[in-house]
Amino acid sequence: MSSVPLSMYLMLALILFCIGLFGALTKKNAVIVLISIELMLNAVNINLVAFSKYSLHPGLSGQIFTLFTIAVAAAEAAVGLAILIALYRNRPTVSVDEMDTMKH
Amino acid sequence: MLQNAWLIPLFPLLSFIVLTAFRRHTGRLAAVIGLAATGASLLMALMVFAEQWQGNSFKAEITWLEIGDKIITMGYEVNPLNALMLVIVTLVSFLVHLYSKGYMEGDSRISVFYAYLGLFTFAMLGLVLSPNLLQVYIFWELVGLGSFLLIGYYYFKPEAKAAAKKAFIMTRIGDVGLFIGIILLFWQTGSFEYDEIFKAVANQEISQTMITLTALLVFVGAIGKSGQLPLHTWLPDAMEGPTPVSALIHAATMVAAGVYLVASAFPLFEASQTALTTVAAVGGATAIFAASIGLMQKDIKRVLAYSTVSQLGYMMLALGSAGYTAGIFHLTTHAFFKALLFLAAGSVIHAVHTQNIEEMGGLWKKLRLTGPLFLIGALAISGFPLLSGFFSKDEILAAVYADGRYGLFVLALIAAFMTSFYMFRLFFMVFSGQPRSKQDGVHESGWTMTLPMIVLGVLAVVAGYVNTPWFGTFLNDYLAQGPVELAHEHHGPLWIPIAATTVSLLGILLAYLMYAKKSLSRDWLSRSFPSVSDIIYNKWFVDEAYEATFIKGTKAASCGGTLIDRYIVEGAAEGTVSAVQLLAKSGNKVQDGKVQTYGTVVILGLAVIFAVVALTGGYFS
Amino acid sequence: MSSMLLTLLIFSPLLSVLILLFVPSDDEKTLKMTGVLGALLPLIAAVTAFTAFDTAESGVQLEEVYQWITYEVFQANGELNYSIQYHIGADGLSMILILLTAFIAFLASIASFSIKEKLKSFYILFFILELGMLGVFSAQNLFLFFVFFELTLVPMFFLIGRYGYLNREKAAWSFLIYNGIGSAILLIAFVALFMKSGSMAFDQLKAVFALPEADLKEMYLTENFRMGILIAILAAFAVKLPVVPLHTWMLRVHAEAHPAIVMIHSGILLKIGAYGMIRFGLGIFPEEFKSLAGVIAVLGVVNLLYGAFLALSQSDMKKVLAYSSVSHMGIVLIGLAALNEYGIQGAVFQTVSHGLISALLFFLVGVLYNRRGSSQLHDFGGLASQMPVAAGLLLAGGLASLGLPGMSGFISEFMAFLGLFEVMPVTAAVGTIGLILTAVYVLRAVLGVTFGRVKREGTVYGADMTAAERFPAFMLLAAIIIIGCYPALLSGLLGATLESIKLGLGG
Amino acid sequence: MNGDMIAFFILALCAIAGGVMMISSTNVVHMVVSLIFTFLAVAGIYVTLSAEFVAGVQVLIYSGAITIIMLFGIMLTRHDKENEKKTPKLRQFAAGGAILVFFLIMYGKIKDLNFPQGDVELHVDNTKKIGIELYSNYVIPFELMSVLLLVALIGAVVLAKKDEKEEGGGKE
Repeated sequence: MSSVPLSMYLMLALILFCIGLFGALTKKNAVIVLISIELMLNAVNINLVAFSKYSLHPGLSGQIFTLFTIAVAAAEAAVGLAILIALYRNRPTVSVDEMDTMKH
Repeated sequence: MLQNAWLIPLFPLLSFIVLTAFRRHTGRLAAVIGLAATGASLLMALMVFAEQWQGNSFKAEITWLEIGDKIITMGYEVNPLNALMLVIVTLVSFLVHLYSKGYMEGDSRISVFYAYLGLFTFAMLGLVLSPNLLQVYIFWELVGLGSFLLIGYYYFKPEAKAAAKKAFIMTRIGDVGLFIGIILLFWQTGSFEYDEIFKAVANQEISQTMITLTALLVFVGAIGKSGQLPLHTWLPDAMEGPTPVSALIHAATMVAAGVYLVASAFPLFEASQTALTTVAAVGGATAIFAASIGLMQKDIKRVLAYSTVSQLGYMMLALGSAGYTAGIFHLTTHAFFKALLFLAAGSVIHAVHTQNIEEMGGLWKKLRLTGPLFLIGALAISGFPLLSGFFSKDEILAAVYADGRYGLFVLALIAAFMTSFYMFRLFFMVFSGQPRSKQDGVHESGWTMTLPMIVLGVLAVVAGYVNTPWFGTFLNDYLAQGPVELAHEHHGPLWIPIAATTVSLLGILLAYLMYAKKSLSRDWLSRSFPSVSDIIYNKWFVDEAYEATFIKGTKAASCGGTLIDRYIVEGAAEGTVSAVQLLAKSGNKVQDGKVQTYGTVVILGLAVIFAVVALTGGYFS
Repeated sequence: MSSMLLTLLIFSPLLSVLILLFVPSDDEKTLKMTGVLGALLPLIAAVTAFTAFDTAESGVQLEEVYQWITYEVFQANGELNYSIQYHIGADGLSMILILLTAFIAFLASIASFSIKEKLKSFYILFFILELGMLGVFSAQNLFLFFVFFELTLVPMFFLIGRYGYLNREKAAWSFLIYNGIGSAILLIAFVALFMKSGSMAFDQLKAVFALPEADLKEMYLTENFRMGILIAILAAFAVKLPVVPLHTWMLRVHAEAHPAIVMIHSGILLKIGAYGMIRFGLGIFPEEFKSLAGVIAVLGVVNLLYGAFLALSQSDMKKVLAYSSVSHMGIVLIGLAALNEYGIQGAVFQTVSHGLISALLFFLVGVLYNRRGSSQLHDFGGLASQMPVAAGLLLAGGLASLGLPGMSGFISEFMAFLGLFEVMPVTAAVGTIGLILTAVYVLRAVLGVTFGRVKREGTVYGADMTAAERFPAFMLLAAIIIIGCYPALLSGLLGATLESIKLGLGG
Repeated sequence: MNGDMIAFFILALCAIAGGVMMISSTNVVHMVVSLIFTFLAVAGIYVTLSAEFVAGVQVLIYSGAITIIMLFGIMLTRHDKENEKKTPKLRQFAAGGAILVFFLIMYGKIKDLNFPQGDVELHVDNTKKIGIELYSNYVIPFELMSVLLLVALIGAVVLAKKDEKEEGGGKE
């Protein structure tokens, strides 16, 4: 059986999550922002799978939850990109900084 | 009868209520209502006095307020001292009511005047009947209210307004002293009752310092009410009120309340030598100080007012010298002859319509009744032999001499000299010589005005015989029955009355030479010592000094406070507001519509919360 | 039926609100009548409640308890059952203030006749306000208290902002912000208390904090925690009272709001501050309150003197009265700081007496303002000649305010100082200077208006007070004099309640 | 240091390296490619965690589908470097700082966290077991998920479709 401690997995997930978060907050390009969000979701998935193995009540729930997350992530990616395209058509840019209609 | 003594103050109260409620409808009836009420009070007071004379005392109380385990009562008490005071107050009040009917004739607000008089009489009688200090304080203030209202009776005159305000505030300063004194006594003895307090003092349950302190604080109250130094300035100004009011309140009754208070709390004072000395010293100083001012005043009522202050100082001096009877005795005689003098002065003013004595003169022939009556009063106050003032003054001088404060004794003698001088200066200037201004239609007043003067004139002559070294000391024996077992009799050496008489006769003589015969120049003093006369003429600049210090100081503090309020307190609030606005503006910048900025702020907030929780360990840990 | 008495009393103004909804807003006469009758209703209910009240009993009476909100919380030290009840009742203190509220609200409804516009919404807000005030005084748990407390803020905000004078909106905002901050602090304190002790009912809280020190430690109710909560509560009510330097909002409200509103505000709403301090400060944290007594006494004296000094140089009558309120509230603090029966009774008397006196004075100022269009002192003078009744009432009110014996103000001043002299004679002695200053500023203002000559020729002020104006004024004056002459009326009601507070203080 | 550990470290290193490359790269296509790298490494991690099925799904969906969608997105939009302004420094620092604090605190909290490994044999018949679970316990969420995907599909099509009228209006 695996001898890698749980904290290692959590640490990896944490690092990936932080990278994704940083990207989502600082990158200009909307596509990259979406990709960063995918990275964050991945980090969460690692946690879920890790906990499904290492926990007081191990079981498949974590893995199944991960599957659902992946499905939602796929849907999100599709819709997100569709919105992006729609936006791009109105205003030919993908820079997040110029999407500030919320201000008005 | 004694049980029903509580009715005595109620008649004037009733008159006050009726006259206030039916102000519009009473009209000329007002005087009748007032007279009926005070007449009833006078009758009852006489009956009470008669019964009391046989040696009965009475005290009744009801619970007024319960606080915790302490019960504060209200009630009334009849003892020798206050039975006497009852008669004096009701008598003078009745006479003044009668006199006012003539004097105030034609005033449209006559019913208000009588209502105020009723209120005052009620309060004064209540004060006299009070068995405990709290009740004394309550009526003490109400008396002040009556005085305030009557001084301000001519409300449209700015002087009257100022005088009323001054009277209230100056006496209020004294009252606060009394207030503190009463409270301290309560905490020392657990009661407001005279009896309990005296018992505690006698049993030495209170420390000596506390006795002195409370006695002095009570005395501060008396200083305010009786116009003693340094709170005397309101009393001369109070002459802005109608003259009958001056006679009743500012000569005979209210201002004597201070003396009465010290007398009724006498055991407290006697337990502290310091307190007695203070009382005597203040009294003596006031006596000569006020007398000196009286020498140069030009307003007939102001001369009398300073004379009142001076005579009250005399009474205080007597009490301070342990001359209990002497003080009360002088209070009684003074009530009569000073009321007489004021009423006579009112009669003069009524006749000539001026108060300035420089404009009077030669009235002796025109006012055939007022003139002699004024003379009787002046003689009585000067201590002319065989008149009432002679005996009471003699008593005071004997008491002071016996007490051994020879400095004060000399002061008292000088004051006596000044008294007779200024009284006769007044008399000669008003009645002798030729008129100094045009006087048309000067005639004697009607019977309502002269009758009270005659009654008081008679009393001013005979009142002295209640306590003389020759016929017996009735008053002393009478007062000795009271709870205050301190009515000492002082028989000074024979030379004292002789000296006093000589001094006052000298004063009369000097006045005669200066103002009637004019063989001495009237203004040698102002010519030879201009600065001295200037100081005296301006009343020692006391008012000005107060103006410059206390009033200016208070005003400055008030303005300073306003500035603090506006700029510091309000400024702090405004500062907070602008700080918040600044914060809001900078927060506004974050709301730039960009998702990533919002996200950053959210993460920042999360980080802060995490940091706080991690560092402090959380609220519930 | 009698068990519902207090609820009926509190919610009786709602009936008038309902009726008012159906009255057309231009029918002034009906509106006024509904307003007055509607305000009479709670007064009748309050008097009925008073007759059902047993003055000899010390506890809370006329109690009503219904379960309201319940939930459970798991905590480290086990399961805690939180429950909030609808719990109202009245002890002597509450009863007095309820009566005062109903009385002054009734008179204020008459005083509102001078409002010409938006009368309908005025009365609706007015009755909601009255509901809140009655509720505040009869609530028996923190939650209910807070709900009613907030309920007074909102209508008051609109009443100030819509019906006042020139700068009324600013005044309304000041009111809302200061009081909002106050109630936020209060809310935090209440919630903290609730979370730690698991109860919101006054009597349970009282019982909890009377436990021995060790038990309190067990519940994490440390000394610091208790002191912190007490200070928070006192601070919240200090805004309401108000205590210097948190008083500026009150000046604005008094200067800008309509007189009828100021009557209510100065007469009752300020008293919530005093009530809160007594109920929560003294009632729940007696021990901690004791250790703060010195500070409170000093604050009281500062309030007294500060208000008095500033009242001295104001040129606006309303400002004079506002500062005099600051000054008089100092006496409440002085009485509380004494921590004996005398002082506390004095403080309660002062709340009642100042309620009546300031209502009277503000009402009169309103009457004068209607006549003259100004409340500046220099616009007045010689009132006595043209409006003798108004002048007489103003003088009487002024005298009551400066503590003339025979009127209610004296009793409260006297008892508060009597109490404080026992424990802190020097502080109290400094405070007595305030008594002199009070006389000075009251006379300055009152004599300035009534005495002297009329500033302009002719009939400047118009007719003397009408019957509708005289009625509230004379009622108030009568109440002032009755309490002043026979204070046992009030103290009888209070006696038993004070006894229980005294027990809390440990003798 | 056994085999598991070695495998974990290599995979973790790949994942983190991919992430860092994605962040630091300037070319959009490079970014996506480095992300594929990460996704694959994560799939490997799943395998070490006895989740073969999830690993497979990860490869199919993330490395396959989502990456392709992203590439399409990139191709359909314009990306001139000159046009791109720099992110404000302040925000970058604020975000970086906040994330650092977050990281450190979380690190402190999970550093010593360890649960004993359960004795359930997750890797045995993993796919079968997941299938059984999905169609028994989780059947409702599963069906809901299909609805979600359908909605997303239709939504994406509607959003991305060229709207003739709007185009003609020329309105912002």
